[in-house]
Amino acid sequence: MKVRVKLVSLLRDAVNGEGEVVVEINGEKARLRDVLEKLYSTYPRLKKLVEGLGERGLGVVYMVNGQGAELDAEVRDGDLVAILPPASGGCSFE
Amino acid sequence: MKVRVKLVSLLRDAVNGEGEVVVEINGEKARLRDVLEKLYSTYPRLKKLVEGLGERGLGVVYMVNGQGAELDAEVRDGDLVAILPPASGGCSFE
Amino acid sequence: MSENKPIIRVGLSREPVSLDDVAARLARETNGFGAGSLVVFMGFVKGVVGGYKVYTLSYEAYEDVALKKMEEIAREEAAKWEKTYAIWLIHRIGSLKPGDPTIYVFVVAEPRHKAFELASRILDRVKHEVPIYKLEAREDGEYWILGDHTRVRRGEGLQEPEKR
Amino acid sequence: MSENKPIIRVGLSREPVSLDDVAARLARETNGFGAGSLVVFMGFVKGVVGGYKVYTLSYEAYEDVALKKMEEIAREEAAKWEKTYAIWLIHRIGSLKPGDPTIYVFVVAEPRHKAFELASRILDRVKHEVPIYKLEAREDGEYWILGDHTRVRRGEGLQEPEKR
Repeated sequence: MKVRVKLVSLLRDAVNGEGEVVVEINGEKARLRDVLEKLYSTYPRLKKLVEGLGERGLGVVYMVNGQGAELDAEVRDGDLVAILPPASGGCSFE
Repeated sequence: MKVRVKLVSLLRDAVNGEGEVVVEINGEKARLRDVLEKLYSTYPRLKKLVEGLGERGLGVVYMVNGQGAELDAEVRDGDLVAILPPASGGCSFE
Repeated sequence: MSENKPIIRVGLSREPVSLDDVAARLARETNGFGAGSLVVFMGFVKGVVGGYKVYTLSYEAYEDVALKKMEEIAREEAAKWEKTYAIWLIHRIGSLKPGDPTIYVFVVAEPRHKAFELASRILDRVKHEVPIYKLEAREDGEYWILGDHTRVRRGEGLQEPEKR
Repeated sequence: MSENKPIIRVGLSREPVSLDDVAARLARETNGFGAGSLVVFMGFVKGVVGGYKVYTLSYEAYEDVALKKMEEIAREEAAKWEKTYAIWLIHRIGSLKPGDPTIYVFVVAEPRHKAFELASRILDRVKHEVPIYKLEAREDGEYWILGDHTRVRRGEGLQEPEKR
């Protein structure tokens, strides 16, 4: 299965400026955490950034197909995942 | 001496729509109350209106040459008196 | 950077004012001081008041005193908050129709909540302290508006309109 | 008079918006319901931040979610106050220069202090809840802006700018 992952702001810089990257995983579905793990293995700098933001109280929000999602959410072939840092001028959006 | 009296809004209606009336008084100076008394003797409807407004908590403000003035203020030949009801959307201006 | 000295302008106008022109000018003249927040209040004539259709709302000002008082309000309010960059007040005079702008308050200040607070307070003061008078012509007659809530039927002593 | 159903509009725009067009349209469409108070907030790019000169401020949005969230905020806030007649939100995206408008909030509501209150609260919510991101290019480098106050130097992990 293939999942698109949308990245914005400084997270996009951490994947070489690509606004959208494709993550491939074996099987027909997966948990969001598996998608992220795969993504982070390709882009360790992205992982470090996301963790660093969390430590500063700037935790990211995950979305699957435009809806807020937890790490154990189910993700299927063709889904669109987004990793969103806090908005500029704000703290959270869900 | 001659004094001009400026009237606005419903007070102007009470002097037959004239925005400015001239009051003549013997002598070189007078108190504001004398000017008003003379004015009210010519326009008794104006007096009734001013009193009626006062009874409703809409007391008028007197000005001489653009400055707030009390009834015993001195008025001289050529001065401009104004009788101002409360502003529309307000209660007082001094 | 030179020191911030707030822009203060007041006016009475028979014509509508271009919000775009004023906004662009204020943004251009204040961004160099670190300003980024403009609050605008635009009042406009209501088409219906108390259930009655409004035809026109006519404004007259005791002009010299009105302008002096508007400028005084703007200066006093600007002085209360250091990061006030601009206050521009324009009141319309003349006969206006429903939907026509009646008053404009422009405030540039930081942070943004201060700009809202200033604009709101300035508007209240202008409405209460500046000698500007309204005559409302509506389907049930003509009314002078006095103070915050009083309507007096034109030409009939101090008779108030009937409630609908 | 038909029942008041508030006008709700949201948008992301690469171009500036005409305040005059929107204001005239809202005044025209709402005065018949008894509205007469429009509050506008226009944010614009600051020319100086933290003592450093700003060159550009670039906005990007996670567009679908941003629009959905803006509409949700407008609807929720309109529902909180019956005499809300219009809420119109537009956020700019793209690369902007000092003085350029960045965001527009239009609120028509009665009485006027409610219009100020609504505009202020909506603005706060848009800034906090809508996925829109800024990159600030200024004389000491390029910074991503995150959350309320955090600036992160572009391309260097999570390094913050030096205070001036």
